Amino acid sequence: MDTTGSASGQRAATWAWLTLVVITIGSWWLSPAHSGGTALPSAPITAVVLLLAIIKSRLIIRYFMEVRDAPRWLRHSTDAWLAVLFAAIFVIYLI
Amino acid sequence: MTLTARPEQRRDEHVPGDNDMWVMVLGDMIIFAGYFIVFMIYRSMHAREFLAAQEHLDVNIGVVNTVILLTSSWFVVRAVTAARAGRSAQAIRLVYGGGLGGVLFMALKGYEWVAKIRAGHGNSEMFYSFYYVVTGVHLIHVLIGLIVLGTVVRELRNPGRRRATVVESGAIYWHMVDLLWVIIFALFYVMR
Amino acid sequence: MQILEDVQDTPRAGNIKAQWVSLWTGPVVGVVLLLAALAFPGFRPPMSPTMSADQVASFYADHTAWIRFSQATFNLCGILILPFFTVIVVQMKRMKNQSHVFAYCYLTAVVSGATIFALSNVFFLVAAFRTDRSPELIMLLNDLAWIVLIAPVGMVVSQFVLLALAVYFDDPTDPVFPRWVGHFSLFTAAAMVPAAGAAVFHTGPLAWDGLLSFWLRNGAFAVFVIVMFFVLRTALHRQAVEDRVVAA
Amino acid sequence: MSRVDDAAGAAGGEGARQSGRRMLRRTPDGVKPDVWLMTLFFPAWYAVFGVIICLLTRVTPPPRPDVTAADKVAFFTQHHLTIQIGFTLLLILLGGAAMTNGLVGYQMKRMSVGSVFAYGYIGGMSVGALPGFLLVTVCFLTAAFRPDRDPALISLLYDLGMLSYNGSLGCFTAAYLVLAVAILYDKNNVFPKWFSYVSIWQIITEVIATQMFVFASGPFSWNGSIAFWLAVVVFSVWLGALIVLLRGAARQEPVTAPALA
Repeated sequence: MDTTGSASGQRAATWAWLTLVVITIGSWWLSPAHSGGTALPSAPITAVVLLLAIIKSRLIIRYFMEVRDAPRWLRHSTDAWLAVLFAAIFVIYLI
Repeated sequence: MTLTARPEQRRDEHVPGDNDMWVMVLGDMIIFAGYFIVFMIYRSMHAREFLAAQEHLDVNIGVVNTVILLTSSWFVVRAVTAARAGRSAQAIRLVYGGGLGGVLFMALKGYEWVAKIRAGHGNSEMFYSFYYVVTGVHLIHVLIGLIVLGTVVRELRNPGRRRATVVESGAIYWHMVDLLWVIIFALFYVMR
Repeated sequence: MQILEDVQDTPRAGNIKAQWVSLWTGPVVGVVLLLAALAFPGFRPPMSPTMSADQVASFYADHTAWIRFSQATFNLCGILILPFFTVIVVQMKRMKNQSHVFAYCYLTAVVSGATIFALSNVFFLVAAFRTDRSPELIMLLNDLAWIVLIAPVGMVVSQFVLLALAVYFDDPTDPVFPRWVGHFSLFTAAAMVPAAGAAVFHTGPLAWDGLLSFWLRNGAFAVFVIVMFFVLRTALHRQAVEDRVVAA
Repeated sequence: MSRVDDAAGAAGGEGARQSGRRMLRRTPDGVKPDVWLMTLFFPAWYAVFGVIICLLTRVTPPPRPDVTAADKVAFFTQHHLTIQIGFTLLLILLGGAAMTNGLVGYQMKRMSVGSVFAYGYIGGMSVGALPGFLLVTVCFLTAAFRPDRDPALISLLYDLGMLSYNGSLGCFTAAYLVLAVAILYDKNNVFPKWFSYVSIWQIITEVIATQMFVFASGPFSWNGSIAFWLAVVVFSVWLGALIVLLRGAARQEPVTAPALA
């Protein structure tokens, strides 16, 4: 197996992990539990939360599951899953 | 995003793990998408009630659990790299690290459930009925994931086997557990 | 059956002996069940579905002891008929150049069928447990008991069909069972079918006390067990001779 | 099986195969006719079963759990005839469930892992036939038998029937579990590995179905979007895959393979 490729893949995965942790800790401030008992619905915050969730999901799929090196059908089907799911979530949220 | 792979880093396209595992993972992703969408439908029908219930979720535990699971996934990524490079002993240690993350996650989740039930948030509230079912099903996936990691360790221990596809397949399952949790975290803990 | 002295302790002799014992449980358990059936007041004649709730309740109040005795006997001994049917499974598995898929399907059906039978006497016994219950409830338990006892013929029907299929697919040059057993088995299956109507009809031959549902169904089943006892005895003897466990 | 049988099996085999052929002319070459017969029976039975439960007896899609006793009486009045026709048919055909499960058990016995999982599957499914199929049949027929019963009792039969039909979980969970494990350990490739994972989804849907004992309405009730409809989708995938895979497994087994011990 190509070890140098793996090493760089691992470095990319480590960056992905760092990004994921930073986003997660960042989401902490957005949560309704921090609103002092008066959380109000907020489409912008929800949009941001969902966007961050898409980024996190895609990082996990691409870098942890190594889909970025996978054949096209797999890359496209995982992306389609993300797109359909989050579009549905947001549309239902807005209705 | 700064993490796009440079073209020369791209190895030959290959399906990580085996196709059987991808049937499992993609199918499970679709099933969970079903849960999420049904959750959203009920949430939009009872938006205020759900938001009020959400405020009682302990986001600290949610964040810590997410970080635990992400870190355990990162261990497993490194385990796959080590296994590919033939460093089986290191790979086994890393898989154990990943498994430890899973155990910690389950323990914290159990604590969170008990705390919520003690605080009177039983499943008579619609939000919490979803919360218990979805996180419960996710917990079963964590448990299955721990069994999968166990088979990966067994594979790596046996010098005659150590097939890359088995290690990769196990890793992909474990990352799916992580992936689903990240979305649960966003929908149950953070969005409003 | 006299087992030859020099093979007395071999596994193949053990196999024959085990089947022999299981085969003989058939008539023994059969007699016990017949006595239980005769002791059950609700079979002399079979209780009518047209009885009113009060009539049913007073029936249970008047005959409590015999109902308890007979149905507890059914409860205790009903499933003891199972070893008899497992001999049929073992003989089906001796059929040559068959995959034995029928034997496994047959075994599945036997287990399910027996489980269903085991349920009915519990309803009878619960109805007789507190006869001061509201008559409506006693009638409900009585309906459930009778319907579960008579109507669910599916599992036994498929048993007989599977046995027939296995006989027809058997090697015609050296069959385990003679071919007429297949026809007989199909005939018995057909005799069972009308009893399913017991869950619908209150009067007539299809009601649970009727000619077809009660007498034909249970009669055909009893005849099948008796006939199969002799068929199995012959088949088992042939196996014993082939295996050189007994003298030819 | 005795030694004598094995010896005679090879000699008398052709005769049996011929008689089998006569039974089922259209068996593809190289496939055991008796196995093929059961393999064809499998989808046929589920088709009939589907017609019975969906069109005649109306238990799938399920009637609502959150209705009054009077509504339940009305349900039995409205569908009185079709319930009686459908469930009487099911009483006669119920054995088909045992035959289909026996076929799966047979294919599992061909796996390299030996018989233990096959017997586990047969055991789980045989027990499951009682709470899973029979109890609802008997409850609904008993309710339809005397429609003038106290509505509270009709309501009891309705709940008992629906909860046992949709909520008998353990027998099937056990069967799916041994099936999944058997496939993963099998080296004969009787079923592909992904089917094991599909069986694991089935277990998950059974876990979620526990909630239908808790909720009389909403997504987790016995007609709920998650506890019922998603589970039906997964079950359809499982069943459809099994129908196809059983054909493959039957074709894959050499016609000359010795019978299973």
